[in-house]
Amino acid sequence: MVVRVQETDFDPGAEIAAATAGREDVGAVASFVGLVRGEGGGRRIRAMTLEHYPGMTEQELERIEAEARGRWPLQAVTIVHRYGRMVPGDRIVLVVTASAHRQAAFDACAFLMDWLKTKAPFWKLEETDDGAAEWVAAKAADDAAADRWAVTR
Amino acid sequence: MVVRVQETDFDPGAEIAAATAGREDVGAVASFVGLVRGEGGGRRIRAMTLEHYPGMTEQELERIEAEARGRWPLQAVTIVHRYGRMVPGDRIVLVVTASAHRQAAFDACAFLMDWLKTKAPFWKLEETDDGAAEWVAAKAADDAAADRWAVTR
Amino acid sequence: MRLRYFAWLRQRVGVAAEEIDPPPDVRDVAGLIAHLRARSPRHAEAFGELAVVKVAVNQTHVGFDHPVAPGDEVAFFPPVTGG
Amino acid sequence: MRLRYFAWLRQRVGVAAEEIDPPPDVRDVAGLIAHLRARSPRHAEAFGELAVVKVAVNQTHVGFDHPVAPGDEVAFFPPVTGG
Repeated sequence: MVVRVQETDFDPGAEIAAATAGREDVGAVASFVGLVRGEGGGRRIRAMTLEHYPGMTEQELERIEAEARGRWPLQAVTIVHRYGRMVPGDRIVLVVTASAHRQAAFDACAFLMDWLKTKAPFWKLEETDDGAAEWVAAKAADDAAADRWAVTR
Repeated sequence: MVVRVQETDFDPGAEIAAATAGREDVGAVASFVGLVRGEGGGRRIRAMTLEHYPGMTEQELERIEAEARGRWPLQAVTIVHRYGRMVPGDRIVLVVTASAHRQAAFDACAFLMDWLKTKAPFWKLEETDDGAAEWVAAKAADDAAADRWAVTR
Repeated sequence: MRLRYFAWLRQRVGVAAEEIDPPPDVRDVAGLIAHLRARSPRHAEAFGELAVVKVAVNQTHVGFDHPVAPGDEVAFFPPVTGG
Repeated sequence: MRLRYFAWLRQRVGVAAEEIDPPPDVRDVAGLIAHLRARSPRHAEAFGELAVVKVAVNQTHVGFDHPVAPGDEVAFFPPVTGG
């Protein structure tokens, strides 16, 4: 089980390989990579900066990782989330889930991503091409996605 | 859009990177890797051999890939499926889907995997530790998973 | 007409493919199967359990009532168990 | 009591963290916010829109009725917008 909050980039292929290395009981590895898009709400995005709450972030990520392992039979879970300034095309977040069967791997991966997008203590500052920098407001669609899972905390 | 049926292994990290290379409109890359398990139906599996229908397989994979692109707004889809003899821990199949948003990427990836497990013309021969080799029978659970999507062909 | 067999159907028939020239009264898949059953004991055994035999004509899944004609590629195989 | 601010709350208050020693009648988050609003115009502005202010006490999300005590770490931030 790997939970990391870091400023540097990560390697999805290496993380996927590490989740199953030396094992013969994993039949399914689902993964998700979130990237910075060059466009948001109709505006060109030049860069974005993710601020987080050091200490609380790691604690919350470990808590939700444990929750996912309680809900699905998972042999491995990896969560890597970056903070700091990133430009379009950069990787932001990685979730890898490994299970014997694909449904558990897919569901756990989607669950963790919905949670990360709506509950993890990260705040996004977007810089547009005109030089303006604006804090992104929370999206109702994301909250609805997380509410599917009935996570109450 | 990449569809390949091959005997050799593949590199998930390289395929994920290729799906988004040089793009700034992809916010979400979902991927799935299926692997050979060392156990199946309570028996130790020493190896498995996937037989396929050359020509028809590629055609069917391209058709379902087009179907996924028609259902979800996808910037990239990669399907790599191996055939031949593989041992526990080996990678069998890879699906990568890239979209602006995570729901489309996740749903398309799960859709393609459900289809590959139930409709793609592959047949699995399992070798158990006692030297026996047996053709695997189709699973009702897999058919139910594919039927979720109401794919009629 | 080119016939192809996969998985245990291939093993039971004993060949992966064969060329045949069925009589003109073989007009659909069901007729072709009846013809093949009479061809050899191996064919008869391979086509003994039709509930688990699938067919594709010219690389498209079809039902047993689908027509077959000279020049077609007709493939027989068990339900798929891929990935 | 250690206060921490994130995102636009940090920018409006003007500091990322501060140590304060609130009067004894400050017993919960709501009371703390009332105390902070009176502290400076920047604090008053930061806490102007309470519908979009979230709070964590000792790194756990809580409601405005949650007690606060000397020694607590109290963090204020907007709704999260991660990943």
